[in-house]
Amino acid sequence: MKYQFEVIPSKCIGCRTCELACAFAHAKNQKPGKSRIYPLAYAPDKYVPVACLQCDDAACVKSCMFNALRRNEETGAVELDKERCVKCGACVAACPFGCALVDDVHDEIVKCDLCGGSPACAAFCPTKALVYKKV
Amino acid sequence: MHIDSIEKLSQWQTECRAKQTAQKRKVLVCLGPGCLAGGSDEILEEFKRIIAEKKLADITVDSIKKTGCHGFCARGPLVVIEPEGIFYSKVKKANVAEIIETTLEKGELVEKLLYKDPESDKKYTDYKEIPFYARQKRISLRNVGQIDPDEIEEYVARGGYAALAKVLAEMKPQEVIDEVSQSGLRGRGGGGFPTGRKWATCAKVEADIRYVLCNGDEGDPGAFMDRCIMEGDPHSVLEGMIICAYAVGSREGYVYVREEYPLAVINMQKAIDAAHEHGLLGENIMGTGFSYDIKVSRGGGAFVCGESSALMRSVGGEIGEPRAKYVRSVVKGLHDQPTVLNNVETYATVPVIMEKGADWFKKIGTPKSPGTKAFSLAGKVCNTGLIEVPMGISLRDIIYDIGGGIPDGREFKAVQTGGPSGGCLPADKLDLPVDFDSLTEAGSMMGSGGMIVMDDRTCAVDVARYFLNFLVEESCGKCVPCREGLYQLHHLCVKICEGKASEDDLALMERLSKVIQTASLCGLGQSGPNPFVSTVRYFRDEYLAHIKDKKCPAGVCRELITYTINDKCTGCLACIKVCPVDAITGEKKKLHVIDQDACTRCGSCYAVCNFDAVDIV
Amino acid sequence: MTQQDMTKLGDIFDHYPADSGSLIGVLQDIQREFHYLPREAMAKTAEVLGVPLSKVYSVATFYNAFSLTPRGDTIIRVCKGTACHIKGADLLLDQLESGLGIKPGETTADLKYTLEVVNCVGACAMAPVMIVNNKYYGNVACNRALKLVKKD
Amino acid sequence: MVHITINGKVVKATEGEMLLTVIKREGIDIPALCHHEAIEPTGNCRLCMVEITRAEWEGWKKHVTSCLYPVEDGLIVNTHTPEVIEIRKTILDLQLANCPNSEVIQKMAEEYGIYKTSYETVPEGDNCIMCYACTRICEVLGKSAISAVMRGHKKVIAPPFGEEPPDCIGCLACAQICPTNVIPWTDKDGTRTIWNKKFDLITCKECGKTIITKDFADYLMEQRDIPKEYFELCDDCKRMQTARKMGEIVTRAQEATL
Repeated sequence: MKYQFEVIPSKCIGCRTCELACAFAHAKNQKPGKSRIYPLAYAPDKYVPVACLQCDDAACVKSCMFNALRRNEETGAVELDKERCVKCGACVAACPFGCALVDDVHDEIVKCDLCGGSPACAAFCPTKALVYKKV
Repeated sequence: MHIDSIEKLSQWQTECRAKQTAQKRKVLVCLGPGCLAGGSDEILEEFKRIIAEKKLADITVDSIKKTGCHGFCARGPLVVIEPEGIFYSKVKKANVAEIIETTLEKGELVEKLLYKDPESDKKYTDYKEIPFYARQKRISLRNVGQIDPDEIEEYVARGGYAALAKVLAEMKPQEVIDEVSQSGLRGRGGGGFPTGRKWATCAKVEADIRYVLCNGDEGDPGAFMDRCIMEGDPHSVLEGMIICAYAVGSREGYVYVREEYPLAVINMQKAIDAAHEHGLLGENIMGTGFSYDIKVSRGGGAFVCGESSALMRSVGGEIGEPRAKYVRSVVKGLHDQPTVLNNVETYATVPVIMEKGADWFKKIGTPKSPGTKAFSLAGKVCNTGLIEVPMGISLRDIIYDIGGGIPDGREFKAVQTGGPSGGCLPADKLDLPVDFDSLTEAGSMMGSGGMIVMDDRTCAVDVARYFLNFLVEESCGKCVPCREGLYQLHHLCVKICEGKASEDDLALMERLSKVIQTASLCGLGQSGPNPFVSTVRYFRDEYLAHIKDKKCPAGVCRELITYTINDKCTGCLACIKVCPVDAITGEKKKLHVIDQDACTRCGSCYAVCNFDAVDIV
Repeated sequence: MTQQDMTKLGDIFDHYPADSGSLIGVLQDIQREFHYLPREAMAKTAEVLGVPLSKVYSVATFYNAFSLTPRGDTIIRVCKGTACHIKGADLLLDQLESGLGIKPGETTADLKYTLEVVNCVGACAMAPVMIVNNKYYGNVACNRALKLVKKD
Repeated sequence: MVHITINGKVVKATEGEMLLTVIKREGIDIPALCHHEAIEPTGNCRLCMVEITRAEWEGWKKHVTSCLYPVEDGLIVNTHTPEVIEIRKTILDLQLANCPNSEVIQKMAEEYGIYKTSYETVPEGDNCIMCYACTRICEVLGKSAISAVMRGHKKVIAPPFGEEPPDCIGCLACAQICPTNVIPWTDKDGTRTIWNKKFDLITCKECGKTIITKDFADYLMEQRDIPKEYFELCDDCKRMQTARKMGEIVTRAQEATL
């Protein structure tokens, strides 16, 4: 894998810019999509952005009976092939980190795809709590 | 005898022939479907019973033979006495004792059972001289009606398996394919695809496993040639398949037989077992190292299974839904392996071509459709039955010379060929030569060989409705144009029959037909509108009579006719008894009356009246 | 199903390799043995051949050869092939329907008669044809139909 | 890599891929109801038919379903000839007679200028277009709980004997993939009902939100080796749990550096 997504919780201020960036980056027909990333408070005023970890042995990939989840070898992201997805919700149920989600607005299953190699969340994070870098 | 070498077969053949000639007298009782319906099974038993009792010098119970269809079903039950070939027709169980006494004991003829030509009043003794038989040339039916299908020795005595021996001993697989290609043999199942080319394509595909299948799913209503071959001469089919398997390099195959033909299933299986036993099928055939085995696969009764991809799925235990064939089954067929599928008649012809050569075969028939074709002649024709004629013979020759014309002095209207996928040809096409291309050009097709003659009491629209109804029921239901399109086409046709349609409906039907033909997935749908298209092409006036005048000129469509009783009525009560809805009233010896409100116009009264007292208006 | 029926079923399975390719053959044998496909037999077939029950049901309803309901002692089959059609098979049907009080595909309440229509039995030369418990009758006049049935 | 011509434009395609995939990739809009990437194409709906020819065919053309036709070099494809449009119109017209109440069909038909069917409405018609998407997806899933029953115009999609399908695990794949949304299902009071069969839904241990059916989870555990505890929480609560766990690590790390 050439790139890695790094999260630095100490820098996260819970401003939710990443959430907005993600939603707009995945907008369809001018409607923002459901964010794939969420800065969540683990203690008062302490935040950590939670997004897909692109696990090596990913439960979502294993759980998909229709082979709709596959790894993009270039970006390292586990991507959801919308043409193959039937929205059964197996991945949503199986991901131990809660990072496969149902987007009710667009009626589809969504998960972080690293925006094809230049994640919007990282680009917009004002404090650089999210970094997408070469390894 | 187990045949473990080529030489041993000819030795066996000599033995079989000797056995046959040792039987001085033989009685052949036809157990074809037509004769069976006349009770020929009882006739056979009666012969055996009396002969067993009588203990005659030159005939034993073993010489009473059951055979497959002899062909002249209209005159059944048929009994032939060999070696003279004395032909007794319309035999009843009660005649058996007389036949034995007169012919077998005294050597005289039972005059009343001889065939008398209705036109010339001439009586025939030898069936080969009867016009029905004289114009025929039998290749695929060469043994049908002549041998006991259960006796492999009778097949061998008549040269059976000699072609296979010749192929295995003298020819390379490619030479077999070349010979078949040379002969110009085209598939007898309907489409007329060159058999040699099919085999060559299959042989060329790189694969470890190849299948050779036989299509015995004769689903066309009105066709029974394949049934008669499978029942009457199963070994000829096996021999053809084994030759094909050798040519393309196959080790296993199936004969797919309709479950509606129980005797065909039994006889094919018996033939397979017998061929096994004698080393003609299975491992190391005739000691040549070549191995090929055949299993019987019973169809479940679905017309669509005559379509190659549906048949292959059915053999695999699935529902018979065709798949789109952008990759042909000869390349990727049964279990996705290269597969040759030919029909019964094609395989039965192959051994003869191998034996006598492509050049001999090509001399018969026409240049583009060489050879002969078997037909089942049925409907409104005098001599219904099973026939085989050289290609290129005219429809007129078949219907009038062989078929003896139309019964009851009525007029010929049309002949339906090719089953539901074919079409109706009118009187002005009677001189059309019967070959693959001419029939297709005229808007019908050869099909598997059903030929149904219609007289002026047959309604063209009703015939279209009949076939469309058949196809709606037999469509597998997978693709939209066939499932929904034929349903609507049938619905519109019913509307015409009921006098409820407009000319716009007719135009809609014509438009819809075109789309069904181009857009359907398999041959069933693609040819599905043909019954309508061909009848509207030749009998448009009749359609318009239903639409504009609300009349059925043939007096068939129930909604457009009424039955009335005229003063020829003798008051015999026959119609009253038969009327299923009790719509007829009257007393004995008094004029009967039909209550038009209760009458369903079924025509039963018309059918039973012996005095022409029922009119159709 | 009785123990005896289960034994019969077992005998049928013994004749075939236990795979999906045997499905139609097995069902045909069951149909022949029981004159219809009992539910338990279909379930057992699915289990033994390792085929989903839905596929067994799909095949059982696709082919004409199979019946899902018990049939009568006497099975009357009227041929509706082309030749029979133009020679008046409908008349035979009218007679049988009104005489037996059932429509094609139905069985009388006393399980005595089942009336069926078949596409073509290949005896076209003798049209119209009727088959009563595997006995063929050719050139059947409509007023004879019911008599032939009741004769058996 | 092969080259084919679609509506006059030369495009590149990969050998073996289906024509419809290439047509869609080129942004050409042709209807297809039975097509879905997760299932093998079968060509039931016939809407994706196109006209094909080749230079050496000397004007001879044929119509094929593009979902099933593998591309080959030199193929010349036309997606909107008058004949092709006539085919689509007729098919949509027929479907409209069969599914008069399906909004999906109505909309598609309107796009081809059909507002009312030319045919008589099929009395027993429901909105099922018999595309087999449901049975095919169920087969891919490995269950085959439902199938096409009967044949011809009487054909319906149904569970065995029209009763609760024993093999169904309530995953909803059939209902979700159905292009005309005719497979009804409900989730109510922790119970899912589909094909008249009732399933217990797993509810989130923390918030009570329903997740998937117990049978589906069991199937995933057995077939795909997913640990049971993964199914105990809903995605929201699992994310919260993730945040807390990450927080613990951060806190521990911070404490360590202090």
